[in-house]
Amino acid sequence: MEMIRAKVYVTLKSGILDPQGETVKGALETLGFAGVQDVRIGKFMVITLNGVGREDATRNIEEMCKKLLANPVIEDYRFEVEEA
Amino acid sequence: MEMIRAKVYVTLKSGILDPQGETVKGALETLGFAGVQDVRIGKFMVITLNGVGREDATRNIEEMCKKLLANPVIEDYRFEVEEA
Amino acid sequence: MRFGIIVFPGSNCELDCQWVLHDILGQQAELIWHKEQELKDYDCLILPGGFAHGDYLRTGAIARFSPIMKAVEDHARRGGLVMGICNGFQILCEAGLLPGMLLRNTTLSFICRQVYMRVETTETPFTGTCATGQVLRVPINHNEGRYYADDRTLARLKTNKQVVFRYVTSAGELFEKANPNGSLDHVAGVCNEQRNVLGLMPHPERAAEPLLGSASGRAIFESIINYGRALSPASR
Amino acid sequence: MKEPAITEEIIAAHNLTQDEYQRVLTILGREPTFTELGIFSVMWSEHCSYKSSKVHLQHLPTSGPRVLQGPGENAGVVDLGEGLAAVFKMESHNHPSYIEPYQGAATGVGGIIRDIFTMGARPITLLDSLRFGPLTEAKNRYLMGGVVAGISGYGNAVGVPTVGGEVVFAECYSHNPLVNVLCLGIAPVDKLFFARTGGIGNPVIYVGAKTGRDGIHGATMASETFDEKSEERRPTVQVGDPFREKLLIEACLELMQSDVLVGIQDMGAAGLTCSSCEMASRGGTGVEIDVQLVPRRERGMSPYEVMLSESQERMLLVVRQGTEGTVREIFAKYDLDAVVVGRVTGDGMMRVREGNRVVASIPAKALVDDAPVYHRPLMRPVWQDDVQRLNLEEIALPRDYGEVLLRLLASPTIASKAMVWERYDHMLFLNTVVGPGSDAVVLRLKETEKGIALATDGNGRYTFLDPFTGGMIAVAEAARNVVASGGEPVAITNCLNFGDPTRPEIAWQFAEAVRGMGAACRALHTPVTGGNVSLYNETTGKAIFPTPIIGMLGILAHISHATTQTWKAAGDVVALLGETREELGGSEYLKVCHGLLQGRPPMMDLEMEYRVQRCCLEAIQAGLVRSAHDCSDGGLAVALAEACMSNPDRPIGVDVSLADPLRPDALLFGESQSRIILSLREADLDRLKAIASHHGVVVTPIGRTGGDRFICRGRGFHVDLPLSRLDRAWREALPSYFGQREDA
Ligand SMILES: Nc1ncnc2c1ncn2[C@@H]1O[C@H](COP(=O)(O)OP(=O)(O)O)[C@@H](O)[C@H]1O
Ligand SMILES: [Mg+2]
Repeated sequence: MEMIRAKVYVTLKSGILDPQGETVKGALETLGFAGVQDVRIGKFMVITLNGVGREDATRNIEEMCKKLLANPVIEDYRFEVEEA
Repeated sequence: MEMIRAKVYVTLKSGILDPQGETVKGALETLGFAGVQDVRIGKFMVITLNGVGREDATRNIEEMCKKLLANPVIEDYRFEVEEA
Repeated sequence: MRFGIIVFPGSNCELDCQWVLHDILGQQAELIWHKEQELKDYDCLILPGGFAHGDYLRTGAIARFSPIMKAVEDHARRGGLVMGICNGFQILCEAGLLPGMLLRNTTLSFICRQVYMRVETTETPFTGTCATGQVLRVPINHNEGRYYADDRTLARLKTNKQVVFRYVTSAGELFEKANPNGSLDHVAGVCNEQRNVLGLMPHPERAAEPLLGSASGRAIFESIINYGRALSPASR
Repeated sequence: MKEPAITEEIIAAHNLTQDEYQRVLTILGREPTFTELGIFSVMWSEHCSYKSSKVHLQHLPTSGPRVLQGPGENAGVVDLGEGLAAVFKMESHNHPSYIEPYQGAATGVGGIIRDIFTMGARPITLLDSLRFGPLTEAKNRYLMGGVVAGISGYGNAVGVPTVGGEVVFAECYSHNPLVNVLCLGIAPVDKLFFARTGGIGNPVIYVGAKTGRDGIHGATMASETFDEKSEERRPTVQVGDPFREKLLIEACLELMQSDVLVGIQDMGAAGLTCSSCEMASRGGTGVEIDVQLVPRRERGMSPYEVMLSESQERMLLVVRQGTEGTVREIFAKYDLDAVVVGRVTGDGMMRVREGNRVVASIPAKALVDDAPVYHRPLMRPVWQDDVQRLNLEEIALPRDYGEVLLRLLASPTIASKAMVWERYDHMLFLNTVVGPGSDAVVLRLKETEKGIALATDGNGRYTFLDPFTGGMIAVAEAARNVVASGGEPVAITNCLNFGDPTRPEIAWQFAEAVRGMGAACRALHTPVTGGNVSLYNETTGKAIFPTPIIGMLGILAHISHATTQTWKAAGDVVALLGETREELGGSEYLKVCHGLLQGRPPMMDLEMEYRVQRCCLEAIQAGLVRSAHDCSDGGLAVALAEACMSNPDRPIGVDVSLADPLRPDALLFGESQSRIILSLREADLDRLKAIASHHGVVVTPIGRTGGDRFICRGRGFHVDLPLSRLDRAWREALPSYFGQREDA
């Protein structure tokens, strides 16, 4: 069975304050970058699975996100599964 | 001029220990997920630009990454620019 | 001696450094807001601990662009003394004034407690009155204190004796359990090649009075003062 | 934007009863607008109005020679002498911490800090008093991990050290953890600030973070019990920004140095609504706010949302006319917004406009003062007698007392909390003379010879078994901890965590516990300067233990009186102040070893308590005492073991003989009150005896320090264990639950 690579994107739900993003936005402006409207900072995780079929992998990753990788109270998640 | 959305991915250079990734891997195993080979955790930033053309935006984002968003000693970056 | 203490937004150890330098050791010590562009002629600049810009993005990443940093670099280039403590160390690394980087503790948690560090070289203005191998009991207080440098950099640091402090046991041994945050080679503090810029994660200002549990961090401030006195014996 | 019409459903969704709605109609003389309804509902929520608790709280003693400000302001103020004042208060953030432990705890820390610097004080210390369900459940580990990380993340970054606190575990907190945080600040006595409006025409200035839709109706949420639906309320979670708050502290303290500020109030629960109308009602004026001027983070917010938002890190200022520029300049230094959003008016109305349109117009004084007050029916629970019944003859004596001691030391409530406090910066500001790990925290007051001591305490199990006694003991134990550390107890703040007050048994628990607290505060001369009430701590009809938490402030006449609980040298005499009775009711021992939550809590004789405390303090001040430790959870044996181990760099053993003719388990593990263990030089023993006899207190030499074993013998028992075994049990217990991190 092949290796599977999943890319998981975890982002703050819209409307939830992102102090880090706000601060980075301010820093970019101070550095002279014009037109920065918004910065939101989330997580990008790369998970490598071995010996799991693509379908199982997809189901597993979904469950991992729900259980552990994202905090459903304040975060959304999205992921892609590909053969590595 | 349109709105531009840039997605920036910042990851730890390979070879640099990622204790958070390791811990998540361990936690996933404890939760009973089989076949987890590796977990690496990086950052996913979404930057919205306004009033900047696509080409300028690309140049700007590149520069933001070099200057601020990633530290070349420990991190790699990659980004995509799209119309929002 | 004249000390200048740089205050970034989110710094929080500036008053403690001032207390030790001024009230305990009787030196001049002024606070300097990070938006200043020029520095008076200070003998030694301190970048204190804290959370500049909330530690957002990466520790020290935003602070290195503060207006004052240009003047700090000039001061260092001219051979002036600069000491970064904790967050100050992180800022100096981001600014490229010191080699390497500080990453998240391997424990993945913030740690505030006493540790022991060993003086690895006395050939710096910051350790001149210490003995090589002397063990200091000084607290750490950080989330990102794991020192990292690539192999080439680390080799160079060793050749040049730029590793100034290492985490050790109370008896001075390099045991794994004495390394609180997973630092490469137990590194607790390094200096630049010219030896006038020091960064360290432990807080010597928190170990300057017996009433608070340890006075062994004083040796670092006293070394600086001693160095200054030796440079210009008449004026000090 | 059109506001919804007021229907029965909408009124009910705002948690206003029919009677309360009638009251609104009377005050307004018409139907409220939607925004007005929102304003009434948050102002009249339990959290803001204290409508169920007021009638009981008013019996607490609130004045004394050192009290400069009692309850009613943002925080209490105590005179420390030398021109300095201590400003302190405790707040709960229980419900938000259950929903999102990290952010709930973090914003709790942020909120209480604002209460302190609002009054002109620099916040210098935090203490956190936490209650969780058993760590054997993953959910409780997740909650504890998140809460501790949140306090650490916010407190450290905002630059206020967390120097002490407590963590206690019991089943009843499983679905309802308690997160109570105390903050203390120091201010010059002549530079205190209050929530006032001053003269008509004064500008009202909004400073700090922008407003988003955060926590809308958080204040009403905190006054509801949990049910399955709570999960759906999640999107209102507020996120804390300690960096912004740090800037806000510095900017506000800098502004207070100048002469422009008339009044200041933080925006906490009920945000802009509460801060503006409370300032107006205290100032006896009106206030007018234009929501269009309020800095916003999100698009399309309605006046209702702006007024009710609980976005963090915001303050409302009233300044002298013409000084707006000074304010703007100071806040610009810190890159913070400072925007004039309204002005003080003379008509006594709280008026909210959106541009030219008036969306709310309410008499400010009536909104605050005419809030409903309830005399809820009280009833002693029918099961109270049952739980108090305890026949010691039915309790089998343990076979191995050493084994019991090890089990108690490993019980999470008693075990070392180093794993928690090492995550908190507890040294910042160089004041921490006695840090976490002793009876109370001691901070020096720089530039004086004095110190202050602080402790938090509150035993929910005792209060459950007997609320009156539980209330007394909470105060007495907090005071005893302060005394054992060398401080003279002077005043308290408190957090009262209880269930649903509309249930007569809960209302009775509340009334009794407050009565007990009041009695103890009078007897010990420690008036109440403020506090916080958190009701509706229950999930699906099951209430937590009634849990009053006391934050006790003490003063050390000289910092050299600072005393810790650990032995200082081998060969010292160990002496017990006070007497041990055959009391096991409500003990940790009964719970851990017999699975029993039963009996009456240990009895509390306030007069004897006071004498023991005076005796201990006098002995400390006379320089006789090398260590002092009060006996609480786990009794004498646990207290002795802690005195051996709690300095990790220097464990010292003990050899003790106990002669009392009691059941060995009661003697070793019973939790009789009013006892303190002292160690002293042999040569000082006679002087200690003289002081004790002067105070009418029994002092019993029971053994000596030294060696590397814990030896404790008496009739029918002989415990002899190497310290290393005790130490391992005690130190490794908490970390062992967190071996595998689940909160990454
Ligand atoms: N959450 C916490 N934060 C900081 N310190 C804590 C915390 N929990 C416990 N401590 C510290 O641990 C020590 C022991 O706590 P505790 O068992 O409650 O003491 P005691 O039995 O004297 O009341 C105290 O010094 C207290 O300050
Ligand atoms: Mg106690």
